[in-house]
Amino acid sequence: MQTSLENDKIAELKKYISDISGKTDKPESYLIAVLHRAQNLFGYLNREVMDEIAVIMNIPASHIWGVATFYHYFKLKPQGRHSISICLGTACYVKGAGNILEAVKKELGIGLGETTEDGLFSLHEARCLGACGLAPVVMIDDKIYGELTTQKITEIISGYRKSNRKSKEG
Amino acid sequence: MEKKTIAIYINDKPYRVEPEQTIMQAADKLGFHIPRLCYHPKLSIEGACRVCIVQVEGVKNYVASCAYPVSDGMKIHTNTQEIRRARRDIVELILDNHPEDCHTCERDGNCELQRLAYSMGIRKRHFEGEKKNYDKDLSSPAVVRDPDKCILCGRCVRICSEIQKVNALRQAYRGFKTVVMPAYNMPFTESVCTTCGQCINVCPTASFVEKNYTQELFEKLSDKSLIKVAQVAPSVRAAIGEAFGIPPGTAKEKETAAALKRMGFDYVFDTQFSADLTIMEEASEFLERLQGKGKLPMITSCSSAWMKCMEQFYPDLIDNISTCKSPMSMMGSLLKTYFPEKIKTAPGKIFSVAVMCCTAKKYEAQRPELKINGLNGVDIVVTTREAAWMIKSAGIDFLNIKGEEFDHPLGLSSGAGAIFGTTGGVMEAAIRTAYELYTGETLLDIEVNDLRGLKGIKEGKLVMDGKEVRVAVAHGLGNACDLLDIVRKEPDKYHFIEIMGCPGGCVGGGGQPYADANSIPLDEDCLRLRAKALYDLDRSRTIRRSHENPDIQRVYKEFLGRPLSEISHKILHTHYSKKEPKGIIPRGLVRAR
Amino acid sequence: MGKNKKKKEFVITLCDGTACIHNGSKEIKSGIEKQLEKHGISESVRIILSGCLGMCDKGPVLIVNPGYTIYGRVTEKDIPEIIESHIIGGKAVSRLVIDEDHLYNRFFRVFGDVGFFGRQMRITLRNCGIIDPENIDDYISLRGYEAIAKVLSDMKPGEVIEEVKHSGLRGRGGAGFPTGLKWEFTAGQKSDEKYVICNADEGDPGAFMDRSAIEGDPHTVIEGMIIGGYAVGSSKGIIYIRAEYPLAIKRLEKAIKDSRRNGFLGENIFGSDFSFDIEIRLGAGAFVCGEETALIHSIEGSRGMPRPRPPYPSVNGLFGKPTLINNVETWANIPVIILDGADWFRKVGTEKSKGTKVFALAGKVKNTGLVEVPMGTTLREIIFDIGGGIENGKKFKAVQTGGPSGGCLPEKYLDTPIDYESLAKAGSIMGSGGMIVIDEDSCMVGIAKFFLEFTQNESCGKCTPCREGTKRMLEILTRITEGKGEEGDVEKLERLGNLIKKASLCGLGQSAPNPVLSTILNFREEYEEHIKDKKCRAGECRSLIGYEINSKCVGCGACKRVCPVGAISGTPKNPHFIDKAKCVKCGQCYEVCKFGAIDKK
Amino acid sequence: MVKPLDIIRKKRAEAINRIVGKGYLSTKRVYVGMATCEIAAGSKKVMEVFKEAVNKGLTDVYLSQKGCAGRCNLEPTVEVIEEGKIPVKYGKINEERAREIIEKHLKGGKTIEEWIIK
Repeated sequence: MQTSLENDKIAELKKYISDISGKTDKPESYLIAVLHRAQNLFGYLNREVMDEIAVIMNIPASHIWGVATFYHYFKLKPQGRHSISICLGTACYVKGAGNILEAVKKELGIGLGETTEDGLFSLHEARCLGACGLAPVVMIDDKIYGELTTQKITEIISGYRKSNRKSKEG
Repeated sequence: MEKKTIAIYINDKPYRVEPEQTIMQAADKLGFHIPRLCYHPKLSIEGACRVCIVQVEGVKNYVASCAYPVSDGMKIHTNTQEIRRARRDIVELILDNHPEDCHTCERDGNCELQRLAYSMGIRKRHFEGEKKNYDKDLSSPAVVRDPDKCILCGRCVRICSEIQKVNALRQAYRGFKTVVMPAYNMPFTESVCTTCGQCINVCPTASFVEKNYTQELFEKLSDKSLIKVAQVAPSVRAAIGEAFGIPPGTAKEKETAAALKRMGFDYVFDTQFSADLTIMEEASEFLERLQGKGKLPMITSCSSAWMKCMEQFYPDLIDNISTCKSPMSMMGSLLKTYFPEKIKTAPGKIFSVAVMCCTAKKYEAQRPELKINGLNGVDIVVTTREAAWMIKSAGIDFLNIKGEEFDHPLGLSSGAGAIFGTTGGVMEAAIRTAYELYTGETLLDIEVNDLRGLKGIKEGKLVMDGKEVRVAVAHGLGNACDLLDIVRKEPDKYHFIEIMGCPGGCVGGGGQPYADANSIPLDEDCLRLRAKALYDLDRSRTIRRSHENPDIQRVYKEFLGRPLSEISHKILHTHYSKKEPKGIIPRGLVRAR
Repeated sequence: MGKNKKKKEFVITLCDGTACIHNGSKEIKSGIEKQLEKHGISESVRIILSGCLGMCDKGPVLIVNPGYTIYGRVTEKDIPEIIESHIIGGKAVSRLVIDEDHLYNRFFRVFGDVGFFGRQMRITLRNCGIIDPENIDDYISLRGYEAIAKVLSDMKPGEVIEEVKHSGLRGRGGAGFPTGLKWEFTAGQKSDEKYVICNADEGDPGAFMDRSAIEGDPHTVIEGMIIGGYAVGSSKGIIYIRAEYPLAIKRLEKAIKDSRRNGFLGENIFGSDFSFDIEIRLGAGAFVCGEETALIHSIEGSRGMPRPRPPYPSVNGLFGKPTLINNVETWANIPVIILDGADWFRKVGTEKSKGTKVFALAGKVKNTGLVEVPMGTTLREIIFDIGGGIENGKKFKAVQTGGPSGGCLPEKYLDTPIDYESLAKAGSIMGSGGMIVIDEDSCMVGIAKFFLEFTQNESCGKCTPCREGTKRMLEILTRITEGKGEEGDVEKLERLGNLIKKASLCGLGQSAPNPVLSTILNFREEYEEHIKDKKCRAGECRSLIGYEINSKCVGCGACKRVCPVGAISGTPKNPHFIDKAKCVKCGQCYEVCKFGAIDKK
Repeated sequence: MVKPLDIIRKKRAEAINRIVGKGYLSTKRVYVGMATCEIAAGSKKVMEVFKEAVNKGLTDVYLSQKGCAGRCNLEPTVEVIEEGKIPVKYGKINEERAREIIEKHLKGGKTIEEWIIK
């Protein structure tokens, strides 16, 4: 079953690329858009997907690798179920984002760019989420939590843990 | 007509220069050598190292002279105390993130960074801190990558993408963590790297070097139970002198043979001999194909980097490739068959060494399909650089050595064998023989000037008995790819194509001596002079056509029978297969950054 | 009652431009003050002076807020009537009201929020917060797409460029290059294809003007780009936007679609022979892509590494074609300049910096938010009048402008009028508009380190000074904050900083040392304290602080319970003690103590 | 050829008509801030409350969204513009407060002073 799903995704990616190629004489310039799409489909950019893109788009794999590693947005490893982004923008920094980061690291037992062993959380830094008025803020998946204290964020994380346990049991 | 000029001032002195050039170009012509590192005249402008900065009045920041155009009235300062200090600090910053192992580094004494640091007068260090720390990639039989020594000038990336168009290398990650690597940081040997070694040629440090076999070879040379046999590629003799301070352009043929014998080789043979042999087989194969037996255009197969490139990127053209082994491997085959028979010994006793201008030959020597009765035709390949080092290390006075002839029965070569080492040479040699085999008449005007020189793709026409034969020649994998893209579109355009993987052909191989302090790697003048040394050798020979070589005639008489005979096919020909290393892709777009 | 009184609060903004002073605005001010005193309502009316409001021909001008009633050609004699009728009676004096039909006016008519908005002048953000950004009708109803219609009806491309040049508009992305000149260069290139790019890769940590502008009023940017395309002869526009802004992207996509459907984008716009379309390209998390050439490489599908200039993008840009790149805020000014005219626009601002600038005001300030003020407004006005001053009664220490490329300015620069030149003179930059207020609780070495960490992390790695130099600077700063600073470290920072500034390839490197150099310039003593005395006066550098229990301790034991390493000892109701050897300086005791009995030293 | 300026004038008239058609001329207009920052502060839920009220029969109210006006620390913001009155802008509105605004202000005609941004 797993494989057929993957094949579906590959097919979708192929279609995305061929749609682009139909619209432009410079399809290779859409590499970043294609990588966005691929990450969207597969959760991260693995080597097989990048190889596939290389062949379809006729772009050297080394180039794709160079691009994928250049941009922080692209993830090269499987990600946890929830992505926690600690905003380290200036406003958050002066309001103590550093302490929030330390607390989260301690709580999860992982560093930036890492994923917890249970596969539940991945930890990232963000440079300004544009919610400076609520500083310090943390984004979990696409929800923003603002005006945090170390205690609040720990509670929020345990909340996620709990609801996950529940959904598992349920 | 007088050329338009503009006025510029360098260090307060007025000069008139042509417009539309960079400050560096103008300064070079006026005798101001601005220090530089990432710049290479054949590659796109990177502007990354910032070593070539100068001050321009009215411009707030320093400008990179390699990239900044001159303009009328521009006042440039190349050597103020301020700019000297800035440059020195920049080079210091590079050193701060570079291993301090000059004494044990392969490029000690031959390193651009070392020379630069010396010329900057760096005597103290101020900013030491964390250094990069990565593993060396020793996976490839030919090229070693050591990211710790990389200073990120990007020359390797540019030559690999712009000149060779292989795109094996790219900068990955960013900032302080930037590393030059193949896709997915996979081992070199699994990547699309063709092992051409041009990255080594242009690397200013020892971040890229060939896999060094010199110690292993010294071991074997002292093994009394083996019969040690060397073969020497044509372009080795055209360049080895440079490693000893002799200016480019002088062939050191007999000196090389003499030095290798003194080093401990029992026999020193000539790859030019097997080049002649290659011509016999290849010309015959071509004529067969011309008569309808096999695909046209036929494409030469001497260049190992090109073979890997073709198998990866042009597998659709496999049937167009000549089945002939390269001269090195033909020699290897004879060394494990004909030669032991001749001296009445077991093939396994023969230790076969090839001295090559080429790093890719190290890769070729390991190809399993080239084995002869289970033995490698060539056991070790050393480059011109390694050979020169061994000669020095063994205490042999190369500059004053008395030359010696190559040994028989595999040492005699024609002029045609000599020019194998330069672009167009294989085609020229093949024409000399093919014409005679086809028409039965001797080709008198044997110097084919259309196929000589450093133009990327050269074309020629030959009429044999009223039949027009269209030939083409490309050197450097990038040009080769361009030519083959034409072939893909117009399969009937040419009959015969010669391809050499390196710029200038083998004379520009990845194993040739490093540029000295006053020149740049792959300098075109240097390539031309090396080629000239080979053309001079050709002219100096009384025998200039492969089929006239008496040793060749003898080997056919005694062993092979005739070209394309059964035994020829068995030991001198090979086959190719589509290669798909992991992460490989059809050759794609080429971009500099 | 107190509340009611508050409700009647008014702000009278008095134009204090040269022309209005000439026409007697000083006298009017004292006149108002007298009248207010007479009626005993001085408390509920604030008078503020503003820079030129751009209505010099109708001066002296005063504006009464809320309601944004503009009175023109006011004389001293009119004052009593205005106070009695409007302020007390709630009825405007209609004979003096001038109906300036400037685009930005509507914003203030809607807002009753006088303290915050009274000092502002909303040109770029004129529609932000008052229209539904997802409804093109809202935009059209406020003269949206009239500017491009006007251009296509009456103006030749050259005339458009002249107008933009004449307006004095300068690039709002940071460097302040004259926008009109950029247009002229691009227009002057002969090419079969040209590109117009909107740089929306807002990456400054602490800046969100572009996000807000696009989310609040996407059509303005689109209209600006269409006008730009017409002026320089391009038919293809690209908006390069951060992938981190999904809502902005969504709104842009919708806006482009709606605009196309209305015939404002696409073939033969408004039935003319001018065609122009826009597509969106996403960034992928690289700050350096805000640099023009890096941005171009990114759109081309490559690593976002800058290249040396010249050639400039106006000559050799995207796909090697002439390319016009402006940032979001710059584009948003264009329709205003076209409709209200360059003559009007150039009246706003200072001599060399025209118009307004948007700032993202954040940090330790009461009112955080987005403010748009005329150039020439002082930092003090922004931070204290609009921003309401420092939070929690703390002391102002510095204001950081220009994000990671800018500098930290101490109190003595508070009266610096904001324009490109004055900020540069003070040692900072305008930048794209981040403005972070720093109070006494923040360590300036720590702030410098924070910004350098950012640029070091965002360096593309191409050129040596930026790649290697910022790393070394960061190492030095780190050891200073850890109490391992050495004599001579500040000098090393200066030496490296100046080198990186002058020798780097692109703007990122050239400005990366600014936060460090400006803090050394203005707060050198803090650096010295860290290095020599091993002290951090803000108490932020953990390695340099220690906790002690003072005589206020009542022995409640809260600190003892919370200490994770058992460094606190003591018996109930007796003063406790911290064992410094065991203390890991986590600060939890400090946070938990209700009696102020723990000192951070 | 019809001049572009004439086209846009016509389009503007149409646009205004459409807005009016949606109820713009109601005596009360309610705008909920819906930018990233506002949404982060919880404005989506606030919007839901107002939508629900309108769906459930709250009349004479024109409900719309808008971008960020810049009052970051007071978000989510809700603005009520009432005919003949000075517009008010409420700060830090949550679902509960939204319901109260509906009851007291929109239905009861009384502004809630302590939430108004001054």
